[in-house]
Amino acid sequence: MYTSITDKEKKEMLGVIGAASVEELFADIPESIAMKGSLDLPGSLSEMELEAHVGALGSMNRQVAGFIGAGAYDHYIPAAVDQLSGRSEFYTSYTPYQAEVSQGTLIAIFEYQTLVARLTGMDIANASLYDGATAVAESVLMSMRANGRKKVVVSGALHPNYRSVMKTYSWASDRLYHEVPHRAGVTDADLLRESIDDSVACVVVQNPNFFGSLEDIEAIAAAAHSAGAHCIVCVAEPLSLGILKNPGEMGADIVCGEGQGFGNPVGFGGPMLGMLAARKEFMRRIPGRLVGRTLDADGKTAYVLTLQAREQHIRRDRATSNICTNQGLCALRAVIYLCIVGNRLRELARLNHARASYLRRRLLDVGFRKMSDAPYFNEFTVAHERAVSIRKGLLEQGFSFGLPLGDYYPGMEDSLLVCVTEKNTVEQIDLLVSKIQDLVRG
Amino acid sequence: MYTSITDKEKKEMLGVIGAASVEELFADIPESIAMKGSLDLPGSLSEMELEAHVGALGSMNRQVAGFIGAGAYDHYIPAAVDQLSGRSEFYTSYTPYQAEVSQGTLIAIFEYQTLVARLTGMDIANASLYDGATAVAESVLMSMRANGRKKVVVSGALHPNYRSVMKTYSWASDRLYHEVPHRAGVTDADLLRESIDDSVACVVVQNPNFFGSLEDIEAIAAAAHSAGAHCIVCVAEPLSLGILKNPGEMGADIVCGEGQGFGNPVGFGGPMLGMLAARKEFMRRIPGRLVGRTLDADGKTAYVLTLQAREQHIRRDRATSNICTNQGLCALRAVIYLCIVGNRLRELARLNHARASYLRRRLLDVGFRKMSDAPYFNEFTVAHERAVSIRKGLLEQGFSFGLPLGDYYPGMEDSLLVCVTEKNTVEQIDLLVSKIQDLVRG
Amino acid sequence: MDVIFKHSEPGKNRYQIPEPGADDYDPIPGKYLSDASPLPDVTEVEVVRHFTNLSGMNYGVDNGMYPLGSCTMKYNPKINERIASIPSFAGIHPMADPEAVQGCLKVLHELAAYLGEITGMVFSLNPAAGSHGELSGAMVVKKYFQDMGQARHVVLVPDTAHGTNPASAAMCGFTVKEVPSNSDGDVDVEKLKEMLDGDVAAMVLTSPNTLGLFDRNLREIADMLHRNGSLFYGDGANLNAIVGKARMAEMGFDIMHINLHKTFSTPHGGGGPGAGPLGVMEALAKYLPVPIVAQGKDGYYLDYDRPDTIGRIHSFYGNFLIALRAYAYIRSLGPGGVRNIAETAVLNANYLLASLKGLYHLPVERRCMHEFVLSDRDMPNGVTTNDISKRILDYGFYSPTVYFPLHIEGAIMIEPTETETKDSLDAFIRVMAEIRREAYEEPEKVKNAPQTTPVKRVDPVIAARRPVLVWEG
Amino acid sequence: MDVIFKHSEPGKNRYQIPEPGADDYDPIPGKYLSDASPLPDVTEVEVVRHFTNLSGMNYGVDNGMYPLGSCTMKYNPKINERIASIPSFAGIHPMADPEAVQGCLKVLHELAAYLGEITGMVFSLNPAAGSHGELSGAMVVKKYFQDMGQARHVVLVPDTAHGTNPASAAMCGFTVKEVPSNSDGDVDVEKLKEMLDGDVAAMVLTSPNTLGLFDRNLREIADMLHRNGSLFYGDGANLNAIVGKARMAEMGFDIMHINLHKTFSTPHGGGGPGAGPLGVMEALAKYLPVPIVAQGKDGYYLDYDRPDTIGRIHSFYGNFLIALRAYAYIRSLGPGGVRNIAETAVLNANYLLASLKGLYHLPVERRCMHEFVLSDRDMPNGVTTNDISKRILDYGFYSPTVYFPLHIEGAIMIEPTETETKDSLDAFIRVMAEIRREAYEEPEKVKNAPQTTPVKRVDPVIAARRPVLVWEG
Ligand SMILES: Cc1ncc(COP(=O)(O)O)c(C=O)c1O
Ligand SMILES: Cc1ncc(COP(=O)(O)O)c(C=O)c1O
Repeated sequence: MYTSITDKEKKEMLGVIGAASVEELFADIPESIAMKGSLDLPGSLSEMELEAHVGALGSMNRQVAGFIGAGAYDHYIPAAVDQLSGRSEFYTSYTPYQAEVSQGTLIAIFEYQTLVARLTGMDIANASLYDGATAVAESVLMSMRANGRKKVVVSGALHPNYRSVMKTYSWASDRLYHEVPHRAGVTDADLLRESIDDSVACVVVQNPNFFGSLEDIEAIAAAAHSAGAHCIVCVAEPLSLGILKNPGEMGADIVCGEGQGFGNPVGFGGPMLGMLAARKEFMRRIPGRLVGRTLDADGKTAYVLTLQAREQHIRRDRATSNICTNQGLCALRAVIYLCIVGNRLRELARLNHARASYLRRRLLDVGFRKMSDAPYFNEFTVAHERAVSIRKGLLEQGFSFGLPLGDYYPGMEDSLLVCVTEKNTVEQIDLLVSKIQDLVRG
Repeated sequence: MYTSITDKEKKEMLGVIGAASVEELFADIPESIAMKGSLDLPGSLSEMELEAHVGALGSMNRQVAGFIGAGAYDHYIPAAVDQLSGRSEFYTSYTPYQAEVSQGTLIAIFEYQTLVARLTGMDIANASLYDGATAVAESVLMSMRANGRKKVVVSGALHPNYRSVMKTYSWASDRLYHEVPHRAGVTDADLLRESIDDSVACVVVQNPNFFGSLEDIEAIAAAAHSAGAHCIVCVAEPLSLGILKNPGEMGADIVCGEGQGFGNPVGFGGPMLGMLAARKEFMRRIPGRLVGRTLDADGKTAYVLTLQAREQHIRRDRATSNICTNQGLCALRAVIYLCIVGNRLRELARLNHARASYLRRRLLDVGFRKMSDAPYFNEFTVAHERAVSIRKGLLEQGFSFGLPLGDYYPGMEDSLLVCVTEKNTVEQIDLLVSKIQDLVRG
Repeated sequence: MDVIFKHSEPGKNRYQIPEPGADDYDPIPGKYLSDASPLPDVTEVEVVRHFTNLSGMNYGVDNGMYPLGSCTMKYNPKINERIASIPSFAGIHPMADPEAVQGCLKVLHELAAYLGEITGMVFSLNPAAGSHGELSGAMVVKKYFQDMGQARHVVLVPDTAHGTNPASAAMCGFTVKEVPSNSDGDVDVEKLKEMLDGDVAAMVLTSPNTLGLFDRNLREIADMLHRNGSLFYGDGANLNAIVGKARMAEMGFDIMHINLHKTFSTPHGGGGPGAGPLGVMEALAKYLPVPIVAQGKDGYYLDYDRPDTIGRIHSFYGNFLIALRAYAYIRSLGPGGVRNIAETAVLNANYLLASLKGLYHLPVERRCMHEFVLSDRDMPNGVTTNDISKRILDYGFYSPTVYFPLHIEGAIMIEPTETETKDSLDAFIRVMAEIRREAYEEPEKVKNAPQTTPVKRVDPVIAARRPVLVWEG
Repeated sequence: MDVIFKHSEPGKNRYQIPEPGADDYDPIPGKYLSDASPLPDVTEVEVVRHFTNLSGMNYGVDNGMYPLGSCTMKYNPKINERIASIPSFAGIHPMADPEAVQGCLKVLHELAAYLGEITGMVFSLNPAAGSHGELSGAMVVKKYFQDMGQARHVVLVPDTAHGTNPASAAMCGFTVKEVPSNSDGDVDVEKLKEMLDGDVAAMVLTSPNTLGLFDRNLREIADMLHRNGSLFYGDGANLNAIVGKARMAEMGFDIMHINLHKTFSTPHGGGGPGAGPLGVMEALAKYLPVPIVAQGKDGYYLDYDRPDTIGRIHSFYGNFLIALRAYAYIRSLGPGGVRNIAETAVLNANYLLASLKGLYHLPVERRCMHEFVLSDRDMPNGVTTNDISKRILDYGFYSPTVYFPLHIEGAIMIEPTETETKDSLDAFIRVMAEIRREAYEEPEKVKNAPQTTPVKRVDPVIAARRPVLVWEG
């Protein structure tokens, strides 16, 4: 228990309150509602019993050599990220309402906004959203608020989970959702162009896309713009921004996606880090918190939450979003990560690509088929008629090899989406390939 | 690398210095001495390679269910201890020379001194020494400085490593060392009394002693005092202070020993925490740092290193000790631990004893012989003719069962010094015993 | 303090990236690549000092009392942080095979069951925060009426409601109508009656409400809604007051969310992440967002085969590591400890209320639950709630929530939580008394506050007038 | 701030201890037991706030430059802290079987080899700090002459020496005699010559010395000592200046220690722990303290079978987790990085020296190695070194070492270390220039410093006059 009021203190306090018992303080809860018995929960555990118990649960999970990305990227986290984000002034505070004692959070978020804007090639970025999927959904709603249109055209090579979430949000907000299939792992540009007309608010495309392939963003943006629609680029693997031309340069109006890969653990999928950046015309329509620069009473630079008129606690049902609690600590981790790795991010990105490509070549050597010749970053799709059984064999040997795509794309039961990060050493890759060879042969 | 001077900056700096190159700054090192080639060290590792490399070294160690104490006690460490002692203002600072920006360390150490003094029943305590062994050695030297005598009488039931260190120190400082053997695991009171005369500065006895048994400190102290000698009590398992009568009450003049068990990991034997407490007449003779209370320029309470005239940086060759860097962070961990566990330390101590006793009973049931009937805390000595092979069998099954005493006490090859802490659950103990049963039978 | 970018200088950063070790690869064609370098070039020690010193400009629960009403800023046990960093949880990939993630699935499954026991509802842990829970709850309402073939467009929200309540409803296309409160701080049942018609899909109510009061007409309201065919949504942000004392289901709610970061003590992270599990009565369970963690004969699995679901609402399965902390918290407390949360939270709040009500105006004269609302109505010399909140900072406390709920002018919403000691409550009372004295005798001290904080009073107007949202060198 | 004891109140502490689960045991007889309760009764949140806020009253390397001469307060990489907390090291018992601790033994064995490569000597890692290394070194000297059958009683120590040098020698029964320095800051060789006789067992010299100077007569001194049959002890506290640039063995030292917490960047922990490995030339290796980690055909083992050893000096094997950090540091730097330590440390120090020597009196006009000593000699208005050191705190830096070395009146010993950026060096220079200006124009500002620190100038006299060393309520 984390309370401390002693019996003596309780008596004193009840005296001040003028109540005979703590029960009396609950008098407004009608008899009919008040709980009679005790909750049926397991008994309390001491700290060390709890740690042992949870440790045992953890060991029900299997830690394996992972070659899966698909929206959650297992990058190495420098120790400084843990140490600094673990400072309790950061993680035990809340939304920086009282700016005077929250400059730490405010400056960090201002820096985060700056870095996200720079990396995406946008003018502004918000202080975070929940995750990649909701960031896409919020981007679409923002676009629609801006141009008053109601239809979104979505690439079929957008992460299937993101598409699911967007469908949910579209249905709920009475918007129209239209999906353009991919062709051999790349958004079908012709079909896309055909689906865009002046009822379309925006086009959403992921880059690198779900299959790992790089899209022709310039062409897609041009198609969107020609119909007055916005081009929304979703980035699920933020490390790709370290090496690829940024979406802004390629014509994106809004860039959104997943920032987890920057200094946050995969954590069974949460907490993640929803990133949202946009051109400056969206400044007053963007959802979520924004930190801005200002002055204090002495005229010194200071930072503060700003443009709050967009937000629910002021604008209520006409807010740009309902979001309140966001993923601040994940954004803090991301900004620390980006400062530690700093301008070496390119080198890290190059490493990821090189090793991914190395594995892909080896896989083609041992009989896998490639899905396409499109360039890719650290993830790619390959197929093998015995993909399922190979995967199973590998799992037993401690390798989590690729995501089977059959659940997401009927007909692609033989395909695997494979990811390689800097955590996968060349030795590990070679070992994987030799095991695959054994399984292919055996 | 953790440096950051860029080439441009280097040039600028050399300009200010008026040197043509960095090499020039090393001009005072004669050619004949200056290193020509490069050091023959392994190449540099990136952070993630380093972590993987060290992780692999770690996995060359075997983590087992441990039943060994013998001067290092594997107690559970509450998460708050790690979190708070991991605040870098504490661990990246040094000896609090500049009191105005070191009140954090100073107050914590003042609290540590207070708690050590209270737990041991002494008037004062210092800010820490290296470990239990050197704390004993320093205690003896302090006693000798106080009464001008040159001989120490040491119980044979003092930790063998501590006795070795004391022998080293005695030899080096030209003091006389006399050892009194134990009888059935307890200091031989008669022999002890006989060895004490007015050449003896002090008697050193450990409680609970190395075999785990409780000594009759009152009798030993009386014997020492009757010859004008000091009684020094060494405590290797500090948790015992949570339940046992404190050494001060039983007549000790100086209490020293090992504080690791309070919130510090066993860490392959270091860093440990040398504790030293004494009656107030030793105040100006005690070695090591002392923190005292004072006032600041505004008359507010503040804390500062005090009685520095005792120390080497002032008194040099006439200092009370040569110690400079101590084990401050370990002391900080101890004080945090003692605040978190707080007055529940007794309950924790009781738990340790109960489980140890439970195991001892089970062992006697399955054929082990007890060494004595003396009461014990969480450690005890038992013997079995097949002790060595049983231990070996258990190690293969992941149990580190007791310390074999043959190396320390010739003739005790069959004896094991067994320790039980709160980390050893009853289920684990039962499992151990059943495995022992199998081994005894098999 | 300077932003980190000011330290950037080409060549400073020495962070080492391993060699790829693989030179046999397909290069990415140049047209896809950029060579801009948008990231700072700084050295590790600068980063460490920057963020260490930034943290010194922040105030968290670990620094002292944080009586931010409605936010339940209680102590976050350190063991839960240790647990959430265990690699066998933090390192588990969400797309890994089910047989490799049984530990994670078990935690989610059990936690959902505990929340069910505590509230009487069935839970999905997908929502990433309270308002995400509200949003998915609003979707459940929408789906329910779609299935019923009823076109209902209105969601009722009391004037006391948190801003996320109307915002979440609006995101689902509902028209939001405001229900007034009566002078006792309860919903005005007469007015409510007038507003109820066939277009009302649901009403949202926080229980206890944002005045910290348990609505005495709650069951009556529930019955009215149900008779009208409407659903009753319970905002569980204030569950801290009633956990172990009463169940939301028995109060008549059909749908609710819980803010795990409040009642179940996961840290607020400087703004997040939290988690907002969505609970519904059994009959609505089929609408819950997918996936749901289910238990089959081969172990736990993620169940997507739920044809009536509103669909997916999160990239994966919600904020798992937050759920893990909440799980650990509940396991550490046990049933007695959980009930003790509410009892002590309510005791602490009433003690503060009783001690402060003579000093500041109390708009609704009632005992409270876990929090209460004062106002600046009676302050002399033009001293405002904002002034008071800034002056509190000078005394080393965080400030209460201010200007919410909106219908109380100059609201000061105080929630001590159960983890505050009597010592700190007493210290807070002394500070509030002193500020009142200052307001009368030395009002400038209050109006010019804060003076002892890392920066002086911050001007929000300048920020909004010509917004600077990114550093531009 | 209050001591934690002031918060103690019976019944507050709710820290839960597991049930023993074993009721079948032998109770300890009552006469051995106590029922006093000397520990505070406080709750976890109070402990957390107490120590969190205490840390806010501290200043570490992570807060800013810490130019404490002789102490080498460089940046401590965070990865090393992570590594030192790995359970497969931190959780290993020192008395476990050798086959279960091969990882620990390998770390010790390799680190000793690296230190050997860096210095040219053979190492024991047993000493827990620099002065512990010195003490065991003095024991080696003693043992050596005992074995030689020579009674030599004197250890020579320069006037520049750190206090631990004479203290360590004295603890081994040696008579300490002080050797003066000449005006260039080198040992006065003529004087030394006069002092050398058959009673001189050894001389101790820090290299570079505590003025931050590389003694230009070093080889000559070594030869003189060796011709006299004496041993030459090198205090390696300043190894940072020469690591990778020159080896202590080649300078003529026979014995030395290294402060791992300095050169190899293990954190100083608010006073410790550090580690002080003892190195000796091959011929003296047999005297090293036991155990020595050796490599046999079955793996690594602890070798106690060393008949000439001075014996054991530590409860176990020294500060293993500190050695582990140093190991990690060396592995992360590699040979180039190690050499870069010295080069950058010396560059930084000389840059500071060149920038400050016009502002403050420089007793010895020479370029320096990794640190240098200024003095308050030319300060106007009675401004002292102490005043300057306190004023530096006001500007957000830690202060240099002051009043050491002893033979320089009002010494200000400045060691920036290699991990400081040029920005922070420049900021320090500006501060020192400003303080000089203040000393002339506004001396009271300096004399009344510090003003911005958590407490004002602390009075050491009151503390010593009637010492209060424990809290008595
Ligand atoms: C009453 C109430 N409802 C809803 C919310 C929204 O919850 P969240 O911030 O977790 O999205 C909050 C908290 O901020 C609240 O106080
Ligand atoms: C020159 C010198 N020698 C010896 C020592 C003693 O080392 P330690 O403090 O590690 O015992 C120090 C440091 O304090 C020192 O600066």
